[in-house]
Amino acid sequence: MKDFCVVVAGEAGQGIQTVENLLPLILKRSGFHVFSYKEYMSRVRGGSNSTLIRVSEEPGSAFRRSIDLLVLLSDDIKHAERLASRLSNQSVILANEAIPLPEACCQAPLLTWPINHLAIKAGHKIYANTVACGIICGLVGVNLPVSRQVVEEYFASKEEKIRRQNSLAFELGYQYAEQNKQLFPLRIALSPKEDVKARFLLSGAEAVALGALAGGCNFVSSYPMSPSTGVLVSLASYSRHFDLVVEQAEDEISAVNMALGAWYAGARAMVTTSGGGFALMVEALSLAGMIESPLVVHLGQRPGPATGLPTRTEQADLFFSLYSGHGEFPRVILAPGNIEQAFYLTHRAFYLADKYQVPVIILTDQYLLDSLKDVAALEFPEKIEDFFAPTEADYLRYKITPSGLSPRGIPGLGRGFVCLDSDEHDESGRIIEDPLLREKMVQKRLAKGKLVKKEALPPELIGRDDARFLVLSFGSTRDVIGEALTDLPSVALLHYAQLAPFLPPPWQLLSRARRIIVIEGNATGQLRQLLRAEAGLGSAIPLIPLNKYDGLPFSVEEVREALKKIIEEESHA
Amino acid sequence: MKDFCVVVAGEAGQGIQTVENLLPLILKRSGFHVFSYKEYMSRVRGGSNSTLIRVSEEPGSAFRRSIDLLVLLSDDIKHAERLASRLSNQSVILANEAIPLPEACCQAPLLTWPINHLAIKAGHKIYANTVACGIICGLVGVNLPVSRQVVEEYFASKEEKIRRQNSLAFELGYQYAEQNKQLFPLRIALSPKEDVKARFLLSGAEAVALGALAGGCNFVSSYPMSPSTGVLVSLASYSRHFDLVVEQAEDEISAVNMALGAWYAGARAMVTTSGGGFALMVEALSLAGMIESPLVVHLGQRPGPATGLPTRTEQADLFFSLYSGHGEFPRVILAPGNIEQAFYLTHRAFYLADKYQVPVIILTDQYLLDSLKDVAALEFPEKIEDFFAPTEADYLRYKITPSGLSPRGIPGLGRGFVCLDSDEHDESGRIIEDPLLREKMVQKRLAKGKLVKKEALPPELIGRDDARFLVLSFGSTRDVIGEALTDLPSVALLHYAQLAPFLPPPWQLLSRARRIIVIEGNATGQLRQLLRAEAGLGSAIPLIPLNKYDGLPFSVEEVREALKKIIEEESHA
Amino acid sequence: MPERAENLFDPRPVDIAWCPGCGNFSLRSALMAALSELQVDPLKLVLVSGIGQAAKAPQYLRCHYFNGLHGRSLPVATAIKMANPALTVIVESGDGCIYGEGGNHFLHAIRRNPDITVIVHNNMVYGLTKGQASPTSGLGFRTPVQVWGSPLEPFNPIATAVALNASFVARAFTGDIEQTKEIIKQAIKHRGLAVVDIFQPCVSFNKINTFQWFKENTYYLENHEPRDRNQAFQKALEEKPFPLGVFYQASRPTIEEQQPVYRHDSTPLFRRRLSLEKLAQFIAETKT
Amino acid sequence: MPERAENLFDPRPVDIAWCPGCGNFSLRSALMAALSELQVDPLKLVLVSGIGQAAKAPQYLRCHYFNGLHGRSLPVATAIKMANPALTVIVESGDGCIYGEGGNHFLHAIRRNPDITVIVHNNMVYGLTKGQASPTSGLGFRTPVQVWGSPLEPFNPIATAVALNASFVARAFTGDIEQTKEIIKQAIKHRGLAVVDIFQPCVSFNKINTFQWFKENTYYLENHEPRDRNQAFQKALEEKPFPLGVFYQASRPTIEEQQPVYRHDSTPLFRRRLSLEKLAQFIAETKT
Ligand SMILES: Cc1ncc(C[n+]2csc(CCOP(=O)(O)OP(=O)(O)O)c2C)c(N)n1
Ligand SMILES: Cc1ncc(C[n+]2csc(CCOP(=O)(O)OP(=O)(O)O)c2C)c(N)n1
Ligand code: SF4
Ligand code: SF4
Ligand SMILES: [Mg+2]
Ligand SMILES: [Mg+2]
Repeated sequence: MKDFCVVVAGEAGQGIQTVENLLPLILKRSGFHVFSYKEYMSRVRGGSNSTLIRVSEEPGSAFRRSIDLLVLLSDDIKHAERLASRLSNQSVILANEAIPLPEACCQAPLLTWPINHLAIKAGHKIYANTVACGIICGLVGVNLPVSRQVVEEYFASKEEKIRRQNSLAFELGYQYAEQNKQLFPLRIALSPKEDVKARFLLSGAEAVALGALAGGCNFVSSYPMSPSTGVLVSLASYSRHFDLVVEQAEDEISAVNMALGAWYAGARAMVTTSGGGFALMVEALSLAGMIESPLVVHLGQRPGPATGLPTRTEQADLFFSLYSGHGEFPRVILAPGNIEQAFYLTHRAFYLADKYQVPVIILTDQYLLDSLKDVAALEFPEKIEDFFAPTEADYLRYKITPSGLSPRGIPGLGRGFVCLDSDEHDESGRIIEDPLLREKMVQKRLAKGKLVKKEALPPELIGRDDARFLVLSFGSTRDVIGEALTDLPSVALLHYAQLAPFLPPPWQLLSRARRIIVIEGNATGQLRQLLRAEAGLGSAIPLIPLNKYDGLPFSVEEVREALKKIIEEESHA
Repeated sequence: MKDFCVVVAGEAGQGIQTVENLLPLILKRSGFHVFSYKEYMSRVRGGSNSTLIRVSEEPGSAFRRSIDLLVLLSDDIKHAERLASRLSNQSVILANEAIPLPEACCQAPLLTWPINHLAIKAGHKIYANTVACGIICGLVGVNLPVSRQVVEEYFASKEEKIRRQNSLAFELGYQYAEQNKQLFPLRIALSPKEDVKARFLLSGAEAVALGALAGGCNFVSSYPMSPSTGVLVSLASYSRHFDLVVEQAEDEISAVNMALGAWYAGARAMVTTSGGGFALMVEALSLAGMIESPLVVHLGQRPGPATGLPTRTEQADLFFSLYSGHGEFPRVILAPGNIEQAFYLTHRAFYLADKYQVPVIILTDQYLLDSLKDVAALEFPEKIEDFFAPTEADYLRYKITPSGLSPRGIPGLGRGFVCLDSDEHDESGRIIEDPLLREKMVQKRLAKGKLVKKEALPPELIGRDDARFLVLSFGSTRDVIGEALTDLPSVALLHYAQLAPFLPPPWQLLSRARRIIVIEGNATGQLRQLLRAEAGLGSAIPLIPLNKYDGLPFSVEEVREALKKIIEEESHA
Repeated sequence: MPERAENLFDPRPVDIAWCPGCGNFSLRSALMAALSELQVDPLKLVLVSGIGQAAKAPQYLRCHYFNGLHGRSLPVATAIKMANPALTVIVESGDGCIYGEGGNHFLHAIRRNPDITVIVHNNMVYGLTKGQASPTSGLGFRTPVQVWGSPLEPFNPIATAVALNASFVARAFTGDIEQTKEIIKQAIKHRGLAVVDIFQPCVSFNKINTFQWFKENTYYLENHEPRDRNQAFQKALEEKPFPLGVFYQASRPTIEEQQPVYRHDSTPLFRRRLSLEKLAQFIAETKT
Repeated sequence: MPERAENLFDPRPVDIAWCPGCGNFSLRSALMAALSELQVDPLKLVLVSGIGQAAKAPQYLRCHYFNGLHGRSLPVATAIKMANPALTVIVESGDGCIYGEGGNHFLHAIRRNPDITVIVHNNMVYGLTKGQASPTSGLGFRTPVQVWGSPLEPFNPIATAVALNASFVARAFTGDIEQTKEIIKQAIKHRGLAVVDIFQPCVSFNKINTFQWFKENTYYLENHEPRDRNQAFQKALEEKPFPLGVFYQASRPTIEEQQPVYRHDSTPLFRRRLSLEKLAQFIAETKT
């Protein structure tokens, strides 16, 4: 087994978060590639949460449905019940005691190892989570000294007793697993690789936050909202090390208006939110369009409408981000395909926002934000460029220029006045109602859309350029589809990491494809509709939809199965 | 001259509003068809405002650019300057004294009549507006006793002196015009028609407000915002006569959440707003989608982005209304083509919202709302139907049914509990996170979209069904284009009064058309894009755009000219 | 024998998503007891909430509820009361929901004075989103977002409500179910908008304002004249210990009773329907 | 000779869109005089406003301005001050804008206490949208929307600001340019958020609260101790006549001075740039 997928499940409050943070770090430091994703409920205690950890010899993993090992931290059968469909006779369930498993899980052998007993031995039942970490590390066969060090580091800020007992719990779990490995039905034969150790272990949320720093972000004003809060929390913690103003606003309206005020005064500001919070920001998005202010909005999608499923994933806010805000103005929408892109596109967002004086939306989702994996290197910008400039006494904020771009001044730098008006205005920023001037100003603003299009990222082709089956997708599905394709040489993926301005798919690819499949995490097929509207797709060759909207991410398996079915049907056609 | 177009211009505060209200009423009561439209600035005093009044023998007029008679209430030349491009040597300018006209207006003869003198004679200079009304009525030759009566009615609530002096001012103006008619260069030969007298004189705003009443509206919560405030003001005045709760909210968020609370408790609620206010409502729009609440939103468009041009017109919020709100849920968008449709579609909005438990947006604009005309009859609903029902003890608000529709109960009617949740929920309205149930609930909500599509209004064909030139448009442009077409038998108009759910244009029409022109009051061509996305248009035959975004409405003349050019080009092609 | 709910407002067993030890449980008990003792008819009772841990409360009661958007419970509740004054309407939500996201509605709902009860679970933290500062968090409160400690003046809901001339302003503490119940009863009985801010320890995310802390830092008002607005304000400024009880009460007309539609006829809107004949006649009379 | 502006803040002739006789003109004069006397550098001055008649004010001054959305001036101004504490930041907008649409920001900006001045043109009406009730409109105020007269308790900005512990709270009346100027000067000099509510007659839409009415219904505070919060509250409740002057003043740290970025270094953000090397190193150290 070169790819080991373990899920640890239990109730909120049982310390799954420790597993989630500790295990990947140990595994990566020991030289294993690791990917993790958390599935958790919108509650603080109880319910049923789980974290998935994939350990593999290959980098760049994605969400797999099928579970090799399920570790239950609780004897409540609801956890196994919830995950039953992802277990098979190839899976193993590890629990503290013989619990009456739901029928659906019965294929998978149940192994009872004394998790709680070991925890109590270490000092308290609550260390069951750390014992579980030890067991998993023992099974994978990670380097024990490395593990010990990580465990110590991880609990370093706790009081001595807790530190000691956690270390012991880990040790006991590790030893137990080592000693009983022969009883474990699966053969995990993963070999560590030296180069993994130097890789960065990052969550999607951290990648966005670090990307913001790489874009020069020095002001973040936001209101907490799952799943975007991780970005705010990460930035807040970075404020210990970098010059960064972090302000929790009273509401999202305040947050985004603060960001505009900050840009006006020369800062580089971002807000982070989810759909419901973004809904409250769209008036200000339109304001950014009118006053030609840069703005960076991170929009972490979750299933809607309304409060929906706060801690689950979906890709249903594409149209909302594309068309929200009254009136017409250009905008940029970037949708990172994975954690590396989350870093890269977030600093790019700052660059584009500043250079073209437009709002930029970074469209992620809970799946991307709450995933964690090791990445080789991060693509930094060459430099952090500021596009504002000192003003002269005759400065005109909205000077009409051939390109549509007027030099952006800021108050306190230069001899001119920087005057912004949310009403239609003249070059100086003063309110006007003249139809001819209005027309010019509309044209000026929209002209920037054409400029920024010149720097738009084309969709990325993964696979052969003469593939018979072409998949189109956007955002966080990139690596899941990418992995599904490794077995399917006749399929290629054309992945959109930028949705606005939108570049149509190259016609060569389209013309060679027998079937075009659009995979997206929503019910109505928004990318599909966009492809129709922007590229005229769907009239000649129909677009085959593959949609998911149950709150869970696409899995490698379900994408692979669906594509196989399409390939098969085509061969019969 | 069977169609007389007079514009009265002056500063805000000079009583143009009196002209606007008084003159159409006199004209209509005298048996003339009348259309009026106001162009005013976003200020209370000063600036340059004007009102256009078209008097004609035919019903159903629309905005005409070219002015027959320009009456200046002020000797500031800025008014003539602003309107210069709409004057020709066929026009007459009437002013109090010989003012130095801007060169651009010089073609039009200037007539100086002693407006101020007559006003002073009547009691005060401020009666210049009433004198002007009298003059215009004298020129048109309206029935004097009718006029007198309307003037008296109009000022009835004022104190005796003001009443008397206004009557006198009107009389003096009327007499002066009658006596000096032969000096007036234009021959106005309009004959009154008896049947006009019984017609209703309505503004767009009044039509929406009355339509709301006809839909059973009994609760309106809103925040003032041009150009939608007229609807709120009208409803407030109707609350003297009908059972209607009118609440001015602290902000638009409150307004729309109040409306949802009111529907929940069994009321029939509406909000009225413009783009910027609507932006603040989109979170609640998504809530309406999730809790499956009826909701009626009147969105009176004005030019954006942001504050834009508060008192001008545009059609740029089509996409915003179509795609706003996070997550996916069905909605209805109705865009009345004229004042009659504003009445009809507003009560239809209540019917559809209630029946299908969806939000309905009525998309108008400043042009439609601030126009006034006489209409023959209004299309009433057969009855005002309530779709809620008494509940049983085992009532489930979100019962899954084959159609997707669950019977809507209200608290206090029946023995069941009515429980709404903005989170994803089960049939009883309690929060859930189960993926399978989530999927079902998404399907249930979206199924209603298919149901409501069955009652969607198809686009309306005006003209021959084998026209060589087909114009597509939506909303308030209907009658302007309609009038432009009267001279152009080879052109037909396919007008959309419903944008969502959207019915594609009949292919027979499309296939017969040599040229397809899309006329819309925005810069980016939103209807054009919708036609591409929803009907695949634009790939075979290109869509010729005719857009306007300077804040002014399309005029009959400019539409006619543009179409003529297209016809001509085609004949050369 | 089927399990029987002890209290009329206790639904059949539900999975309550709160943490063991959370003050919300006591608040729920106090509310259910208050409702029972006042003999409120569950079928005439509407609970309105926003989003948050506190805002889940209506889900755990037998009643009608509208569990709407974060911050937006007050306009919803006001409109329900205006559309049907016969209903008993109670808002229940968190300090973040009502004083943070919903602050503007707090100001203006108090000005409107609908006859509703507003119960604020004040745990001085954002619970559901895992522990950021709320408007009532103390100066220097540290969280993963407020890594340097919150620098904002804590919001004083009692003083603000008194400044707004709220017609009933009280504070309770979940540590005393009996008194909390009594205060809630008074609030429900009060005619007009009643603000009840309830100290509620959050065991998971507020390690400063714990049960013990609240116990040590509160006392009950005595010899206090709740009709005296200035005295109420003075008391409202007191901190550590914070007074509990009814700070202020005033008689003010409610928004619903001032609606012209209800002046002569209290029939709720849903039982009235506009006459299309009357409308046609109105148009004919006024628009020709 | 070219026309010369009398005051440094008076731009070359502009078309002022206010109605003749409007109180806004006096307020503008008072503000310009205050700025001159305080020798504020126009190039360091930022005016922030929302939308409304009052909110047009910055357009008629020589200064930087951010004329943003209706109701949203306070977060913009707060952020400007936090991004560049060297600027003098003044918010100027209407009663509807700041207390109505922007009410939540009023609450929370006061809690933050940035060193800005908030001038509210209080004409007790919505001017720009042609005369609907504003939060400060009196009970029974009739308008085309409030056809039955407003039934809402008028918002008392002074009492509310005192309840929120605003660090400076004052009221002025445009009828007295000299005193208005003095109060504005104190407000600008004050370190922290200064609320200045200014009675301003709207000649077009408020026929109740006219110049005469304000004149007859106001008086200047005397022997008042602005450091006494309870006394300030008592005075804030006084009506007809309404006291004018400084009600309350307190020393509170500002939000910007509490930002870690400014603790040891007052350089505005725009003059600092993150080092990509440091970032790369940080990532290498913390994420491997
Ligand atoms: C518009 C919007 N913004 C943010 C959120 C995320 N959110 C949900 S609950 C909550 C705060 C909860 O705090 P509080 O109201 O004090 O309730 P508690 O959980 O402490 O009981 C937040 C920020 C949301 N659901 N909607
Ligand atoms: C979101 C939004 N809602 C409504 C409006 C319309 N609007 C513009 S100004 C205004 C009220 C103005 O009143 P106030 O703030 O008191 O200023 P005044 O005109 O009286 O000086 C309103 C409602 C708007 N521009 N934006
Ligand atoms: S997080 Fe806090 S408030 Fe929420 S249930 Fe747990 S203890 Fe209670
Ligand atoms: S409407 Fe009122 S506030 Fe506005 S300028 Fe005129 S008088 Fe002043
Ligand atoms: Mg809380
Ligand atoms: Mg005002």
